[in-house]
Formats: sequence, structure tokens, C-alpha cells
Amino acid sequence: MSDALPVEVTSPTPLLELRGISKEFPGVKALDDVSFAIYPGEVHMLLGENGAGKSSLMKVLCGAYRADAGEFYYKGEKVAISSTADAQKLGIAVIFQEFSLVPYLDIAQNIFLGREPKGRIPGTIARSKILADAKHVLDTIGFDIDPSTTVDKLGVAQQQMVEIAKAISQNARILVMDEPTAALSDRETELLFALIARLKADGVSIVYISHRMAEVFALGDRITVLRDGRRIDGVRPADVTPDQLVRMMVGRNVDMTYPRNFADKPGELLLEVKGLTASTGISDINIEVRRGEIVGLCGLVGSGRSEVARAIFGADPTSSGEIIFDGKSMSGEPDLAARRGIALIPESRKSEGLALLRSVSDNLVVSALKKLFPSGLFDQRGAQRTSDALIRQLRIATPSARQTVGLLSGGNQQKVVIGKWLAAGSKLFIFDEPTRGIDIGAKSEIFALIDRLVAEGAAALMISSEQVEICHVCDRAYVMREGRIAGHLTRNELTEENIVRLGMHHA
Amino acid sequence: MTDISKDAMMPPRSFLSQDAIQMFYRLLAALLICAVLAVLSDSFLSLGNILNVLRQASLTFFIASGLTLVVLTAGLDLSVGANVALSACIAGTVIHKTGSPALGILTGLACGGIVGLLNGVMVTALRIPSFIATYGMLWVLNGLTYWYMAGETLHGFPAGFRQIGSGYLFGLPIPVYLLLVFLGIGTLFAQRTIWGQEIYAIGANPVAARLSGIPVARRLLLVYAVSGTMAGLASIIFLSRLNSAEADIGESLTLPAIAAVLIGGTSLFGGVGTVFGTFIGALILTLVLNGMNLLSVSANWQPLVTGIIVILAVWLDMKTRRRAQ
Amino acid sequence: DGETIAVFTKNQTNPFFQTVRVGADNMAKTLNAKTLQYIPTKPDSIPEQLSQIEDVVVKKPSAIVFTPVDYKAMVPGVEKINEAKIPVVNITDRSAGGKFLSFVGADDYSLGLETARFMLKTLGGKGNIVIIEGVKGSLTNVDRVRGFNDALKENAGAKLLASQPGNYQRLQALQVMENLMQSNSQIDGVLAANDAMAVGAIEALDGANRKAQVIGINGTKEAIDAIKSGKLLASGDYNGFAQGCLGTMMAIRSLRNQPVISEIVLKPTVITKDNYQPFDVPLEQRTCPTFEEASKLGAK
Amino acid sequence: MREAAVVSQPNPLQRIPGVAIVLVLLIALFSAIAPGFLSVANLSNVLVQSTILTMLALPMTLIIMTEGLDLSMGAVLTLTSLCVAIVSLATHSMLLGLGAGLLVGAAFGIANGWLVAILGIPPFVATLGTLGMAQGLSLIVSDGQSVVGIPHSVRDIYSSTLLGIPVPIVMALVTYAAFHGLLYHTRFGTYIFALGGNREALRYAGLSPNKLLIAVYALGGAMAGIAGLLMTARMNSGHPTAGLGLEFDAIAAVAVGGTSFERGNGWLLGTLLGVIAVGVLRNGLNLISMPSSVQVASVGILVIVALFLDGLRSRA
Ligand SMILES: Nc1ncnc2c1ncn2[C@@H]1O[C@H](COP(=O)(O)OP(=O)(O)OP(=O)(O)O)[C@@H](O)[C@H]1O
Ligand SMILES: Nc1ncnc2c1ncn2[C@@H]1O[C@H](COP(=O)(O)OP(=O)(O)OP(=O)(O)O)[C@@H](O)[C@H]1O
Ligand SMILES: [Mg+2]
Ligand SMILES: [Mg+2]
Repeated sequence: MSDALPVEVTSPTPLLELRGISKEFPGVKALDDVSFAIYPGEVHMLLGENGAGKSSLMKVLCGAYRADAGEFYYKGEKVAISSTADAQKLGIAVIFQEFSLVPYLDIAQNIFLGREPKGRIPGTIARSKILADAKHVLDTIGFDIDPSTTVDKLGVAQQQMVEIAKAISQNARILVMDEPTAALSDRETELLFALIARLKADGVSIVYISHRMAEVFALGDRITVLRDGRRIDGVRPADVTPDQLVRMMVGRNVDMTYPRNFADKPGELLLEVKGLTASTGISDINIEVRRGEIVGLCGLVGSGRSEVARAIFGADPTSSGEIIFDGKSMSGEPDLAARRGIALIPESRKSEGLALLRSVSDNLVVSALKKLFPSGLFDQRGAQRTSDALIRQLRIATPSARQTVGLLSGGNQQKVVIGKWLAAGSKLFIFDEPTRGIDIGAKSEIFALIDRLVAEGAAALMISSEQVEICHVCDRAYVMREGRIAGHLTRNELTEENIVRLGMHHA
Repeated sequence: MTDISKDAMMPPRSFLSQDAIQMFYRLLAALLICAVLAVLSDSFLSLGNILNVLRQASLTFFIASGLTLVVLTAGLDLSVGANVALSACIAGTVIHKTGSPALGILTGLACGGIVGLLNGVMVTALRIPSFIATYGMLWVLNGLTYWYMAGETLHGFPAGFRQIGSGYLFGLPIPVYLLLVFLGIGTLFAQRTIWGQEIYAIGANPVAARLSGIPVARRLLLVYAVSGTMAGLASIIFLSRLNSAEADIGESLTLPAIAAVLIGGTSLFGGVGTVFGTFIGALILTLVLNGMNLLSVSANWQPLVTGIIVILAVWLDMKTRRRAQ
Repeated sequence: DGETIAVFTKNQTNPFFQTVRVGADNMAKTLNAKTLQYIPTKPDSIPEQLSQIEDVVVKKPSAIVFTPVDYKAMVPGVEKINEAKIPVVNITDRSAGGKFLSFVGADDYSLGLETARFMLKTLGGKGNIVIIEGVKGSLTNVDRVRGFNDALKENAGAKLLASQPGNYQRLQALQVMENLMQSNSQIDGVLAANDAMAVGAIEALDGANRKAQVIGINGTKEAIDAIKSGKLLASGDYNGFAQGCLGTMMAIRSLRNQPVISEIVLKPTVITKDNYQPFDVPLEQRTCPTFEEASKLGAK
Repeated sequence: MREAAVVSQPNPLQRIPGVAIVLVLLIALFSAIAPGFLSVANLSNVLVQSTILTMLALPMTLIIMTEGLDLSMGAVLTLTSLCVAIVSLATHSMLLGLGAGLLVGAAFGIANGWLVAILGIPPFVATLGTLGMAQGLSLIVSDGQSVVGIPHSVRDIYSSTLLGIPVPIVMALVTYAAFHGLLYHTRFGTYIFALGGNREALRYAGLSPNKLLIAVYALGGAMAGIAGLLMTARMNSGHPTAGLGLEFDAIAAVAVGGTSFERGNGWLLGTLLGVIAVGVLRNGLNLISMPSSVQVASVGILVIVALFLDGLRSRA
């Protein structure tokens, strides 16, 4: 522990310490001799690029993965954590990056899964108690919802809140949050931050993984940076600048201003949406996108941005309105849109973007099959060549193009989803939260990529919940509210305040 | 967590593709069965017997090859056997009525194909899970066939037509040539065409496939129609081989075909498997039944042995195949 | 007049039961009665036939003509019919219990015995023989195969090579035969427990360019054609038509308070090249034995 | 969070699957055209006939909710029915027979669970394999013959009544109540939802999905044992093909009843309605003497129509 930080005098021994943790997956050394200490009542930020091993380390911590090597010390005493039960006994609770919710159970049952209050008859559950307890926990985190709602009815943000409630309810001493805000809107994020402050005051230690630099400085008491499965350094937020952190994470300098060559003169009209209405809850949508520009689509979670994207792409049926692409009216299934040159990078890469069991190569060429093999005859080597080129171009961290895509880290998976549309040579790219769960290095690469695409004559429509990104990157933006376009912001008007003002209800 | 750590223990991908290794194991198993049978029965290794095995395997293979495509899309077609029965009966009637085998063959294939297409429509347009849709179809087809045949048997077909099922060419039964042809076509289609790739993609994740611009509904229609048409082909082979057709021929064909697909390493979850594997699967099944006949094992043991083989084959497959969680 | 007779048969797929049903329909029409056919949707399904009995008991037909899908398992069903006081005639397989007005059937044992005897006579009392059995445990199969075996025992020169089941199915019989031909270079005679299997065996022999004498049982149209063309040596006449029509006749007669014959066991006829003509007519044109002819059979 | 608060409450009407509509329509239709359909005797018939299928379809619902399937149920039922017959014949004891049936059924269930949970074999494959084994064993222990002469105590199970209600109906009702309580009011039931919905969640909660899975399949096997007793009682004999194919009827009933094959979305009452709908359809068609070929097709059409209606409603 040579590189351990000077520790606060009040708590000389860490609450929990991991020493020399190693974990290998086929072809990947996910963790290599990582040591990590958590002190009582601190918020410990864990940073690193996609695939750096953050989630893996936390899964080892909570007993979900068994480490190949390494030791655990709880309050200075050596302990074994070989199952989630062990970890729970030590007071460790985790909010996972992937949800651990059961869709057809209600919120209360999900929160207390495995810890149900016993009913009078053995084996049964005290229904009124579980509901009351759940209500109590939900109130603690400021989430106002009926706990007997089944989880399948909830949106992503709401599910994330339930996930948080579930972890809180365990009264943990150590709470791990793996990118908890990735799916939250600002309102919920604020609630979460307030909650974190309260927990901290109660002496709960929090390990917090995030790709959002602002959060790192707003919340963190201490920062540990991982890179390629190794612990690079541990620092205090006061002692570093964002740039330094980024350099630690990626091992080189990264420009975080997302420089763009804004189009002074937008190109010809590529996409024109007129009065689009769909049963998914959007109505009278009017949007224009020209070649060479990046158009933002912002608004609160649930304002219908994804629905607009899906309707344009033909993924949802529309009831009225017109979509004119490249001068011609268009209506039909996604295959038609794709053939015409529209690309959709969907909101959920795992369920909508990737065939997780197939290889990186298979996923990269799937949209470009017609283009790459005009004869209709498929050739594995040709596919391999194309995907190797894309892997290099996008810097996808994978042992080979043959690797199963489900084994890549989230950020690299996202790159694969984008890569498949590059291969297809699309003209209009619709990005739905393209940087969700993506590290800073990858983020700037992706923005650079989008910039290059539009510079070469393509166009982009970008949905993002991170208003900073919209403001930095977009030429102009539409703001949505309750399924309608609430306003349009030109390059000069594009500020976070304006977005919020237009997007808020009854502004 | 044991699953994940077990996964993690598996060897990394080697240069040989996973599928090739799987196929190698499977061939090895088939050869092993052959070796055991050759030791136990002197008649096993005779040319005649080997041709027998191939010919018997071919009928299962025709049905199972189309089914493989369906299973690759994570679907299932339980109606194949009933489809064979109906197609055989209709094709047989056409041959009887018109005297033209060619017309009969076309009708049989068309009938099979149309039934398959209807399955496809139920799965795509009506969005009924394939397992249930084809189970419903199975009974509808049975009802139709029973009504149409009214307990009669069709029999006695022109000699030329009968050659397809029972004739020889250069010492090899004609179904064996057909088997090789369709094995080739099936493999090429699945592995070497973009349609094949799209089918794998659909099986692996239908939602992602649709959002990747694959016309999922059309491909599924194609796959079910192909499966139906292959059942139609099997009905023609059946008709010409047995020189007759009756309403109940289908029932005993479905489960062996599914078993062949599974033994052949195609995953019911879709996206994994090959037509060649199905061929080996059909071969292994046939070999075992053939062996039991040669050794005069009571037929009471057949379901038991088949059951064990199916489980064993899939288990070994999983042991040797590395999967993402 | 106008009685409704519920006719139960085992399945819709075996041509034999079609002849039974046509026989019953014919007789009912002649006697101005009506038939209702009950057939399990899954061939030979015991639970389904039991359900059908229960449903029919609610419907109360005048009488029932009954073929049990399984002669032992259907006894509770028959008892239900008895309880409901619906007169019932048993045809084809003799039920192991219950009260019947009358039984009409063919004697499977002597059918097996006589057809096998005929083949062995043709072969000169010697040769290598294989038996292709039907569904294990079914009454017809047990008795037919017993008949085959007893005929073989009478001929010291005949050697039984194998006795394998083909489950009354053409394809299975064909494959079993193909496989048996591999382990046995000389097969002189094939005793098949029904016609479909006999024809399957013939296809296998043809395919291998081998010759053997084959016999079947049931006297189906297909078998008659095969006998005509010389491919099939003989088929035992199981006479479904007569079973159906006589069964129905007994049921209606009893309803009309006419005398019935309590047991008719149809004599086995071995259909061969020399006597097939009366069987070579469409089902509908066959004639039913008269009551007097039937009494003679009953007096056997 | 105002914008997120508009969660639609589960609308009970929306949960009525296609089968409920179909069932009401069928009952109305047959009451009108089939004389005797509405008689107490006939309705009791329909219900009694549905009991064996109920016994299979209820545990099948749970198994399907775990994203599983049990194709071996029909064959295991056949085997347990034979066991009941053989053991009660040998010992003259109905209870010993039932015990044997339960034991063999549970053993097959545990084997299924073991194959699925521990060896990780897909349920379809594992149970297709055990289907073959159970069927083979049935043929082997019975040598293809019926087993008869079993004591009357077995038969009485099927034919006697309790407070004027036929015992099989009582058994089915008790079973339904037990399953309902189990699924909706116990921890085990909660975990069944999780087995299909999110197995990882169970692991993180420190529970063993494998043990739970084995328990679910074992329950299925044991229920096949009880159904085996009913089957033997019904036939007053054991028969090596008696229950073949029943598993598909059970699966069809579950599917018709609105249980989906994904993510643990199951509905127990729907299954019961599904079973009854199949029973009503068969019974009604028999009463109006529909030609058998139409009856064959009818169940297929029922399945397709019910699922189509379900699809329509879920999309609406
Ligand atoms: N079950 C697994 N099998 C094989 N490889 C795995 C598995 N889980 C993770 N990996 C690999 O281990 C490495 C670390 O992954 P991990 O999920 O810990 O990254 P991360 O830092 O959380 O990234 P992200 O920010 O994208 O979530 C990656 O290369 C990933 O592909
Ligand atoms: N208030 C809500 N009530 C119920 N479900 C909601 C609500 N808001 C959002 N959802 C769910 O979350 C999904 C995402 O919402 P939608 O796509 O309309 O919003 P968006 O503006 O695209 O937001 P996001 O930033 O999450 O993509 C919706 O399809 C819906 O299922
Ligand atoms: Mg992660
Ligand atoms: Mg969205």
C-alpha cells in the first residue's frame, strides 16, 4: 500500500480494504493487482475508461465475481468474500449498472427481494408490512410512487430510482453506485445527490462510479483511477484538475472541449419532418435537418425524444404527418429507412443495438451486408477486413473481431453500435443518448467522429440528456416537452438555461 | 455466480472457429458410434447397410434442415410432420388424378411451402409465438388431412416417380444425392449469403436486427416458407419411397427432426448452429436406431436411448462451447 | 325408427376403422337409423375416448357400438355406459369387462395362424422367416403374433430370424426390414401384423432387389391391389365392414326388441390371388351378411 | 417528479386474456346449440375431465414463468400412473401407490431441474430427453401391456364424491388454491417471478436460483405423480401410452391463458380458464356431434385465436 493516501486522522483503518485483486476473463485481464480502500463516511469516486475494470472490481467487492487473487480486510481484519451473502453480511450493497429488477414483481417485492418480512403462515409474506416498508424507503429517496406498481410499467429513470431504493433499504455501511445517474434526469439526480449527502452524514461510505466529470468534483472525497485493469493512482479532488484526471484515465491528453467546425453555411435539406404524430405519444413534430449540421433534440426524460427518433426511423408506426428524406417522402419499416441512408443508434445498446452472443465482427457488418456484398454472397474474410478497419478507426477495445460482443465493456459496445452504421455508409445519423455510460476519452472520440461525419456531408440528429454536450456540440437544437416540439434554439441561443426553460413544464 | 466464473475458466478462443471445433466433436461422436456398432455387429460395416443409414437419415435431414433455419431464428416449427402428411396426401392425389409426377411434385412442394408461409404469417403478422402458432397449425393440418383422406390410403405410383425415393444412380440411392445437394445448398445459404447472415442476426436479437435495418418479418416469412417447402420435399421422398400415403405418417417424423437439429448443435435460443450439424445429428440418430435393429434390441428401449442421446449431445456441446453470459 | 347409434372407433388414420365406420353407416341407413361417429382426435388416446364416452352419456344416444382403444383401460368407460343403461355392442377388440349386448369381432389368433400357415405352405414348410409386429401390448397384435408363432412351431423347417415391432407403421416397417436384411442374407418369408407394414416390407425388399413372400392382415384395398399384382402373397381378412355393419345391426335389433346374437366371431378368410374378387369392390358396395348368415357364424 | 408520476395502474380489464373472451363465447354458443350442455351432469363432466390437465397445467405455468418448459410431463404422468398401478396392485394400498407415483414423479422433476439448473441444458432439450426416458421406462416396466386388477380404493378416487362434488374436482380446486397461495403469497412464489424475470437479482439477493429451479421442476414432477394417480383411477388400470402428448395440451392451456414465455410474466387463473376452455370446446363439439376431423382442428384454432386476441389487446 505504498501509494496509499495520507489518511484522515480520525479514521486510521479503512472500513474495507481490497489488496492485490486480480481477475481474468478469457482473453482479458480485467483486474490486475488492484488495491482499494474505503474509509467510513466518504464518497469514493472510481474513475476509468470503458473497460478499465470498474464494474468488475465492484462485482468482486460484492461477491458477485470471485477474484483470482487478492485479499479482503474489514476494519483491519482479514475476511473472505466469496458470495453476495458474505458481502451483505459485511454491510455492502450495490446499485448495479445493469438493473437487477424483476419486471413482473411490484416495486415493494423488488426492494425486499430475498428479505421479505415473514407473514403469519410460514413461507408467506406480510403484505401490508412490505408495502409500508417500501413506501418508507421510497420516501427517503424522495420518489413518489405507489409501491405496488409492477416494475415492467416503469421507465428507465424510475427503474433506476427503484434500484437505488433497493440498495438503500439494506441499511448498508458501504454503498456502491455504478453509474447511477446515467439514466436519471436532472431532477432525480438532485434527489440522489441530496440523499448521498444524508447517507454520508450518517457515516455510510459510498463508492461512486461515473463518467461525468462534474459529479466527480461535486461529490467526491477521494478518487481512484483505474486503467486497463490496473490501479493508476489515488488522489483528492482538490489536488487535481479535470485535465489531469483525464490524462490518468486514458494515459494521454484529451481535449474535452469537443472542438467543432461549426457549419457556417448549412448544406441542403436532408430530413424534413412535417406534422408527425404517432400513438407512442408524440404529436405535430416538425423538424428539419440539413447536411453538414448536428441538430440536437433535448428535453426532459419522457418528453418523447426517443419516440421521435423511432418514428423517423420507421420503428414505430405513425398516424399522421410526413417524413421527407433526401427529397423523397418516406414511410415504412426500419429496413427501408436504413436502405435510404438513415441510421439509428438506439437508446439501449444491449437490448436494441447488439446481438450480444455474436461476434464483434458480425455486429459491425450486419447493417452493411448489402453494401459490402452486393452479389448477395457473404464472405467471412471480407467481413473481417471491414470490421478490423472499424475496430482500429473507433479504437474498440477487444481482443479480436471474433470476440463475443456481450463481453465488451459498455462503452466499447456502444462503439460497435455506431460502427455498424459507419460500415453501412449512412447519410443521416440519429443518435439516442450516444454517450450514455461512455468514458470521457471515448466521448470525445465519438464527438470527433460525429463532427467528421457531418463535415463529410452527412447529418446528425442527436438526443442527449446532458445539456452540456448539446450546447457544445450542436449547431442548433429542438427542445421537446410532453411529446411536442416546445421550441427551437439557434447556435447563439443554445444555452443550458434556455433548454431548461423551454423543456420545463408550464415554463 | 458460479456460472460466470465457470464461463471465465473456459479456454480463450482459438484460431479454429468455435463452430468448426463443435462440428469436429460431433463427427467424432458419429464415428465412435460407428466403431462400436462395427464391433458389435458384423453386418454394420457392409456397404448396403451404410447406404441404408444414409437413405434413412436423408428423410429426417430434409425435414430437419428447414427446421434448422427456423430454430436459428429462435423459432420452432412443430407442424413439420403434419405438413409432410398433408403434402404427401395432396401430392399423391394429384399424381393419381393427372398421372403427372412433375405436377404432383410441384403440388407437394407448393403445399408445404404455403403451410410454412401461413406459419410465418402467424408468427410475424399475428405475433403468436412460433411454438404455439405451429402447435395450433399442427392440429389444423391434422384435421384437414384426416378429413381429406377419410381413413383411406393412397398407393401405387408410377415407376418413374418411385425412382426418386427408391432408385439408385451409380450404386448410390437417389435420396443420398438429394441429401448431398440440399446439405450443400443449406450450408451455402446459411453461411455464405447475406440472407443467411441476417437469419443468424435475427435469431441472436430480433429487436436489434430490426433496428439494424434487416427486414425481419420478410426474412421470417422466408424461413418458415423454406421449412415448409422442405417438409413438402420430404413428403415427396416419402411418397415415392413408400409408394403410398396415409393420414398418420407425420406424427412420428416431428420429434426425430427436432432431435436431429438439437443433437446437431443448433441452439433453441437462436443465432447458433449449422445445417451441417443437423446432418450429423440426423446421422447419429439414424445410426443408433439402425444399430438397435441390427442388434435386435427391443424397440421399447428406443425412446429411452434417444432421450439420453439428445441430453448428452447438448450437454457435451455446452461443455465445449464458450458462451457469453 | 330414427334411432341414433353412437359408433366409437380407435382413430381416423387406420383404413381398417374406416371400413368399420362405413359398414356401420350402411347398416344404419338400411335400417332407417342414424349414426354418430366418435373418434379420438389423438389416435388411440385413452383419456380422450373416456371423455367422449362421458360426453355421449350426457347426450344419450339410443345405443352404442363400441371399439375400445385399449381393451383393459376402457373398462371404466364401458361401466359408465352400463350405468347409464345405454345398450352397447362391442366390436373388434373384446373388452376385458363391462356388459355388452353382443360382441362382433374377428379372431385375431386364427387370423394370424391361418395366414401364416398359408405362407408356410407356399414356402413348403421351411425357410427363414421374420415377423414385423404391431404396437406392443395391443390386443390385436398380441393374438396375431401368437398365431404367427404357433404356425411357425407347426413347421419344423421354418426358422424365425427376428421379431421386431413396426408399430403398425409403414415407414417403421420399411426401415426395420431394411435393417434386418443387412444382418440376414436370406429371408424367405415376412409375416407382418398388418397390411401397411407388409407393404412397407415389400418396398424394402424391392429396394434391395430381394425376393421374399410377404403376408399382411386386414384385407385393405391396398393389400388387395398388391395381391392382384403378385407382390403380396396374402392378407388375412379382418372384415371391418362386417364388424361395423353387424355391430350396428345387433344394436338396432335389440332396440326394436328383435333377437340378437350375443357373439359373432367372423371366420378368418385368407385373401389370395385366387379369391380376391369379392373384396375388390368399393367399400360402399360391399354387402353385409344377413342376420341368418350371422347366426351361423355365431353358432360356430 | 411530476412527469414520471403518470404510471398507468394495472387495468384489470387489460389483463383478461383472449381466452376469457373465447371461453364466454364458447359457453354462450354451446348453451344455445348443444342440448344438455348446461345440465349439471354435463358441466360436472367438463370439469372432471379437465382435472388431470389442470394438475399438469398449473405447475407448467410456474415452469414456463421461469422461462422453462417441461415436455416430459405427459410421459412422466404415464410412468407414474403405471407405478401407481403396479405398486397398488402389489401392495393393495392406494396410499403406497400414490407414494410411489409421487416419488417417481418428483425424481423425474428433480432430474429435469438438475439438468436445467446445474448442467445448464436448455429446458426444451433436457425435458425432451427425459420425455424419451420416461416413455422408454413406461414401455419397459409394463412390457407394453396394460396393468389391470388394481384395488378398488384407487378407482374410487376418481368416481366418488365429497359433499356431492366429485373428488377430482375437489382435488383440482385444492390444487389451484394451493398454487395460487404459493405463487402470489409466499417467498417461493416471489422467487419464481424472479427466476424468469431476472435471475441475477436472485443471486445478488443471496438466493440460489439453481435450488429454486430444481424445486420448481420437482414440483412439476410431483404434480405429474398426483395426476398419474387420477389417470390410473380413471382408467382403473395402468397403460404405457395413457398420458403421451398431454404436456402439449398443458402448454397450450398455459399459453392460451395468457402466460408469456418470457420474463416471468405468468397468470395462474388464466391457465385454469385455458384448461376449461379446451374442455368446453371438446365437450361441446362432442355434444353437437361435430365430425372428428373438425374436432381435431378445433383445438388448434382455439390456440391460434386466443393468442391472436391476446396479441391484439397487448398492442392496443
Ligand atoms: N463476464 C465477463 N466475461 C468476459 N469478460 C468480461 C466479463 N465482464 C467484464 N469483462 C471484461 O473485463 C473488462 C472490464 O470490464 P468492466 O465492466 O469492469 O469495465 P468498466 O470499467 O465497468 O467499463 P464501463 O465504464 O464501460 O462500464 C472489459 O474488457 C470487459 O470486456
Ligand atoms: N412518466 C413516465 N411514466 C411512465 N413511463 C415513462 C415515463 N417517462 C418515461 N417513461 C418510459 O421511459 C421511456 C423513455 O421515455 P421517452 O423515450 O419518451 O423519453 P426521452 O425523452 O426519449 O427520454 P430518454 O432521455 O430516457 O431517452 C418511455 O418509452 C417510457 O416507457
Ligand atoms: Mg461498468
Ligand atoms: Mg429516450
